[in-house]
Amino acid sequence: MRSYFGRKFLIYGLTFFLAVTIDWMIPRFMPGDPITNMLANFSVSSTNSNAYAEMRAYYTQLFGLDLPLWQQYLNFWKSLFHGDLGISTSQFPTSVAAVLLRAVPYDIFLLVPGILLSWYAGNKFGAFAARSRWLDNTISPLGYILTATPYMWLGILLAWFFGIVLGIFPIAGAYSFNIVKPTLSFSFIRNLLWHWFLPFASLFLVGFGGQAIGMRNLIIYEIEADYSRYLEALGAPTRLIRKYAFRNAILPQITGLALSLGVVVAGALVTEVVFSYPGIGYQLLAAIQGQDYFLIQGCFLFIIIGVLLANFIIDITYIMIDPRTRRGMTGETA
Amino acid sequence: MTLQIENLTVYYRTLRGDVRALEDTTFQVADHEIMGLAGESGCGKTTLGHSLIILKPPMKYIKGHVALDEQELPIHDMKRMNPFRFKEISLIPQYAMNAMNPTRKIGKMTAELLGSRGVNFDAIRTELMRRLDLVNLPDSVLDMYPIELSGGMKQRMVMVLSTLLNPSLLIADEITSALDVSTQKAVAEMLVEFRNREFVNSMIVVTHDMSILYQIADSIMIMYAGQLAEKASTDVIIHSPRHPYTKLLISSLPEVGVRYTETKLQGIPGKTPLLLDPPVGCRFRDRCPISFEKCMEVPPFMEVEQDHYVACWREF
Amino acid sequence: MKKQRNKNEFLYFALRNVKLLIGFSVILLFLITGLVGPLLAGNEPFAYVNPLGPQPPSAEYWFGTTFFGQDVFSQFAHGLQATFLVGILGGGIGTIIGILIGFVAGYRGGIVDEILNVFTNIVLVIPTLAVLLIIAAYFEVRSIFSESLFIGITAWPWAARAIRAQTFSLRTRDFVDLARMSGMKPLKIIFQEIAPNMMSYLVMTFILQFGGAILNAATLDFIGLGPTNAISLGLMMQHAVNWGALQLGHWWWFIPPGLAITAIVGALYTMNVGLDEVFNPKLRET
Amino acid sequence: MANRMRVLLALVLLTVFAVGCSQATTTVVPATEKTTEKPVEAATEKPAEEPVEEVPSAPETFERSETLYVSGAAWGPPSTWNPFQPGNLANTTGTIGFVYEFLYSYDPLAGEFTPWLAENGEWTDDTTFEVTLREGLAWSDGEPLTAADVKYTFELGQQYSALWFSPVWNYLTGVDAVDDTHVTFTFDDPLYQEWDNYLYSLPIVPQHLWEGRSEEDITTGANENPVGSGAYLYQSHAEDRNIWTRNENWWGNDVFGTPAPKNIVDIRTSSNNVALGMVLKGELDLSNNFLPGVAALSNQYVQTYYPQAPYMLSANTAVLFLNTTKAPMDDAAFRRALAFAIDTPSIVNVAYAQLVKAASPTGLLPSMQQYDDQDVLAKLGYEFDTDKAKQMLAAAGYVDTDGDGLVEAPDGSKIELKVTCPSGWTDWMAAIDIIATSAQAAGINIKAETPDYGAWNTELQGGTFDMTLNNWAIMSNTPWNLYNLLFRHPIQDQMQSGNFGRYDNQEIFDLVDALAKVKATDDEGMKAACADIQELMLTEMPMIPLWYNGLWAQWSTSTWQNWPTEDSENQTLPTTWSGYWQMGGLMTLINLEPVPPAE
Repeated sequence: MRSYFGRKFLIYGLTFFLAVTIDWMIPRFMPGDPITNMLANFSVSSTNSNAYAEMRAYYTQLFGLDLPLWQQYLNFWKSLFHGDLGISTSQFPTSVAAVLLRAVPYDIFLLVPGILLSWYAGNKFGAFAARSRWLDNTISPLGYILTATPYMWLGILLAWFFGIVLGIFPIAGAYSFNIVKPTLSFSFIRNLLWHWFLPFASLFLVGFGGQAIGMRNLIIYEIEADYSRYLEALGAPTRLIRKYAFRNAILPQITGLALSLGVVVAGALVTEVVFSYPGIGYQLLAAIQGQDYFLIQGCFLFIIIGVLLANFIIDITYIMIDPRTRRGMTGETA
Repeated sequence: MTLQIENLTVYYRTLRGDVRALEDTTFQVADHEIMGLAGESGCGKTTLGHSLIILKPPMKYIKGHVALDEQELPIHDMKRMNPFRFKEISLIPQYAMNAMNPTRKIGKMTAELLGSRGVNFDAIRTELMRRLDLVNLPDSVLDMYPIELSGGMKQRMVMVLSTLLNPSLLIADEITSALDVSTQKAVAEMLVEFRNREFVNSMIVVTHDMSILYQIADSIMIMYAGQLAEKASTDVIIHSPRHPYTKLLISSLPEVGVRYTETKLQGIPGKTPLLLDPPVGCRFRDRCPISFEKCMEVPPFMEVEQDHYVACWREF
Repeated sequence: MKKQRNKNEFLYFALRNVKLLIGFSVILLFLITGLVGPLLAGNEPFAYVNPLGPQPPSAEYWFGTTFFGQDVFSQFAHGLQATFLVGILGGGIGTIIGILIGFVAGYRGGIVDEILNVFTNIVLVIPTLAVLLIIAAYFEVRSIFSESLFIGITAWPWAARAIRAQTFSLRTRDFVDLARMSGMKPLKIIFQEIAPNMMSYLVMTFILQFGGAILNAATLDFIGLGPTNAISLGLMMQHAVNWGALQLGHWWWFIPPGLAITAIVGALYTMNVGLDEVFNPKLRET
Repeated sequence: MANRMRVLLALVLLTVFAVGCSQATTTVVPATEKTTEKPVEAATEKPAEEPVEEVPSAPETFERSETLYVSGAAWGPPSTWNPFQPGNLANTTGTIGFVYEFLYSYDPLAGEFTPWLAENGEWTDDTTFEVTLREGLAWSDGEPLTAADVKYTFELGQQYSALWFSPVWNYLTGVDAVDDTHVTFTFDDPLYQEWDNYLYSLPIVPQHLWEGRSEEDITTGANENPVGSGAYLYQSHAEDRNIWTRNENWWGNDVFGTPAPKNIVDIRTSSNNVALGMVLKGELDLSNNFLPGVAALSNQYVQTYYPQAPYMLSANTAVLFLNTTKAPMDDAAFRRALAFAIDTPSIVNVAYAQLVKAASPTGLLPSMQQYDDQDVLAKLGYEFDTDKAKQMLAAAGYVDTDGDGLVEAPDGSKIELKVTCPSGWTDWMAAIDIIATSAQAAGINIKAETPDYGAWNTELQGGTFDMTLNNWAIMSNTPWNLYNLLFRHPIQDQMQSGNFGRYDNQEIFDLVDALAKVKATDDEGMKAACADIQELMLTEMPMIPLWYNGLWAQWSTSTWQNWPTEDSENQTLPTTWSGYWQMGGLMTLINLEPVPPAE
């Protein structure tokens, strides 16, 4: 168990180190100069070159880009541990950390239910589809279609149909634009949920399809496993056999969930763009459009940390649920 | 008579036609008899064992009757067969190591299995404990997951589980092949013990391992290419077999106790016939040193002495 | 019994597997459209052929015209080519890297396996899209080839893992032992003894990578990091969205590319399950 | 175990919902505090805001009939309310114009200056400009706005060279607050044309709140909860919105009238596509997004300034810059031939579906057309004419020698050029496609390419491009503004703000400098100076003005009416873009009327 955790932590540590290093490279090795690009956004039609040079020098110093690279790298780690991710250029002078901290709750709000509910419902649906060949041939295709749908395409169709044609859901924002101030009132929360629903639904549906297919495939294999055959030979009813198959298929599905996180996160990014939903994806796109490398950097880092954290939680959950690892037997979870 | 089998024929359905894995089999297993079933792999012994308890595709029932304790077994009907499974006829599978759900505590799994067959776990718990004790398993195994048990423990657990409802017939399929020699011996002895204590009435022990049979079987039946070759008491089969195949088989063993797992018969010219399109008559014909014209007809499985059955024209 | 299985048997089951046939037909239909369509369309994908601007499908313009009066069918057919190209190249690169790493890790075991395993896990955890965003942004001018390359080099980890596990189980089989004892070189063993026995598995891996690459490319295209001077189904969607196709009622511009992606990827997944049933006799039984 | 898992899941979900909700709300509420890195500053300007937050029975939603919903100004989440940060201010439109005000406003449609904070301003001699402020000006915290504030604001530019307006001190020598309402500016060789620009683009800030701030705060601080003198107050903001409320005590209520909307919600959408959806849903009163195809919705869902093409007013000129340091763009004859080869009508009709107008060859906006010299245009103007372009090319020695249908340079070398614009700028991408296609038709081998913005910008400023589009000269009070962009000099390694093609001709630089020094009142002098520039420019053709980008504006009359249109009484700019409030945008709000509720 300890060596198991040791390995995991080593991998997490290395991943984090590598990710942070890649992250650090983003603004420094991009084509074009971040400060030039940032200043290009300032409409400087009546500024003379002197002032421009001064502004340039000022911002270069501000972002520490005048130091030797190794020092910049060390400083990057140092400030990282102080929670300092630099300053956003497109949202100057807001700090990147502040921008991200405001965005993250929306992501949690969207992703966690999206992932968990689609996982839960997808597994149930997949298990149901695997009950018989007839069911499999009639309802499994729904799963294939859903999981093959590009997130943004589905999102835009949902927004168009439910938002514009039927007009029953909003298509932009995290809460209505006529709200004076966000409060913890019931009506505000209802409003939040109302705006949350469509982006959630597009994440949910695609994830649902993938999980359902995964579960269906696993169950089909489990039903053929030795323990199922033994039960059958002893005359156990199909109900019990299916129940066991489901239980055992759940474990690889948990691992599968960890593997699919990257895809879900990608889906969330584009979904937020489609629905103007102010999470990390929305900020990331704004950062890319505004050539804001520091914010891109921050978004990437947050995504990495989020995915690592989720992986860790899934690992722990797996260990808690799988009796084999729980009872101290080491083994690869994933 | 515990088990009476008449003209049982079971094929495997494949693309290129039916594989005639079990042809016209007729034999009996007596009360309290432990019958060993031996033969090369692919001779149909596993097919025979399985068709008695769970005959499902790609296995195909062709004809024949099976009666257990004078009661006809509907082996061709998966559903109607169900009430007999576990209670009247039970199985210790070849894959006993993996036969238990890996994510269920053994006790819970047992309870659920029994519950699903309408047996109250609590009512039978004391008996279960006694039998666990008998096979040297601590009561605590019920609170363990299969992975926490060693191979031998799993094997014994499955033995206890399969026989818990005192079936009339137990089919033990290659139960020792995955175990080391000392464990094999212990397991084999337990089978005898189970019979002696009347947990089971009679047994068919399917195996590659003649030495095990020599140790525990009352009688041995030899199969070749989907047909029965010879059945007699263990002593007779080992010391004075009459069927040419049995003779070759026994003589090819350097000494009793050596396993012949997967090894083909050495020194006998020719190959085992393909069961897709088996030769007419005696299927051992082509390799038989003493074959003659008569062998173009299928020899009957005849009782040539008391309790000694042979299927060879030369013996009649 | 098992030894009697051969290619003919696979073919027999393949031709009777509805999932495989449906999936394959859909792929074939789109592939033919992609290959023949550009010839049928008669218009260049970007040419401003219809002076009336956006028009619904008609006999002249089968899928209608875009906001600018470009032939949607022509774009669709050319876009299909790009989509298949990304799928084959991106999926192919991903599969090849996955196979190499999976084989080596699974066959060599030990410290090599440990290192490759840690490496695989690291790449696995880093979200692909985030990396793709960054790689894509590095390139000033992007082509379908570079896009495929990026997708391929970020998509291989799960394939490597799966193949590693398979190799691991094959490594201890008799025929591999035999080859090893006869002094065969490891690489030769991998490609002559192990690979052929995993062919079905590799084919299925490629199919999944194929579908994944198409979806990844569509996402990249949609957020504006697709090929810079090209047409693909994802770029069509992006253009359609940018020019308010749905809102302005030009559904014929927005629906076909997304539907085609869904159909192609869905068909690939369906094929995959079908193949699974063909290759794995246990799953065939009714 | 199934049950345990279900419970576990439910628990996780519940926590997530709870965390999600509470997080979302609690982080949004004190958003201003979170971004505050200098709490001291927030404290200094806080009092004005406090009462609004404290009212317990405040309504939860804005009254629809009192609220104006707009979009299209912000291209990113709001981040700064510092009136001296021109770039990022776009995301908090209203910081200048609503909160901070100017001495003058300028109406580009009428070409007139209107005194704003100033009551009057005049040149008493060639180097002295005297401003008289209005009586009763006040900051929204109640303090009076005086000449000292004006002096303080201008002098910030003298003190901190990082501020964008510091170059004014190249010719401004002193600012003197004579008394509370009189300011005297003294100059040394003033650029009159530029000075006029400062009058309506330099926001005046309150000395009493800014005095103690550090250089960093002043130049780069976010200035949360801004206190100004204008018609609207900062109410709140979130990632996707800025909310402003009317300043009921605004000094201008009696002078200009009270703006009709009590609240203004400025919405930032992640794409124009979302804005279009909101327009269709009737959730936006005014959208200043570029919505292609809006012509199809015009007069039905939305109204536009012109009921027919071009629908939109013109806002700036899209110019094709040619890199004159590279062959063959270093040849004026080639450049002029290219001007005839480009199919501008198709750009207007196809790429923009008639939402824009073709540009005058002089590049000046329609509002500046009095400075177009008609004689020069008649002699040197150009229009799309492929045949003429071919003739001109042939005459200059550009002929097709290898028979591939494309001309070679006089020295026989192949011509392969690229026209670029940033990837994702969809309308321009369509435009450069048309440029390339039509140039090909005339025999010039040009291909369209769309690099990423960063790469494009590096090429633009470093001068490594072949030809590229740019439109950075915005609507203004003087033609000098455009020509200053086109002929920015001296030529440097990096050309950040104009003359990207590095056209190096002292003669035209002198002409532009001469224009800068013509007094704004000297209309004839300006026309003459412009004519000289235009003649040389059209002869040399160092860049090619192609079309006017529109002042994108589409509005609904469901809640608000009396919008400015071609035929309306009020001719003001219907825009919310930052920097346009003092160019008539605010007057548009003042002229708005609520639609009476249907009986």
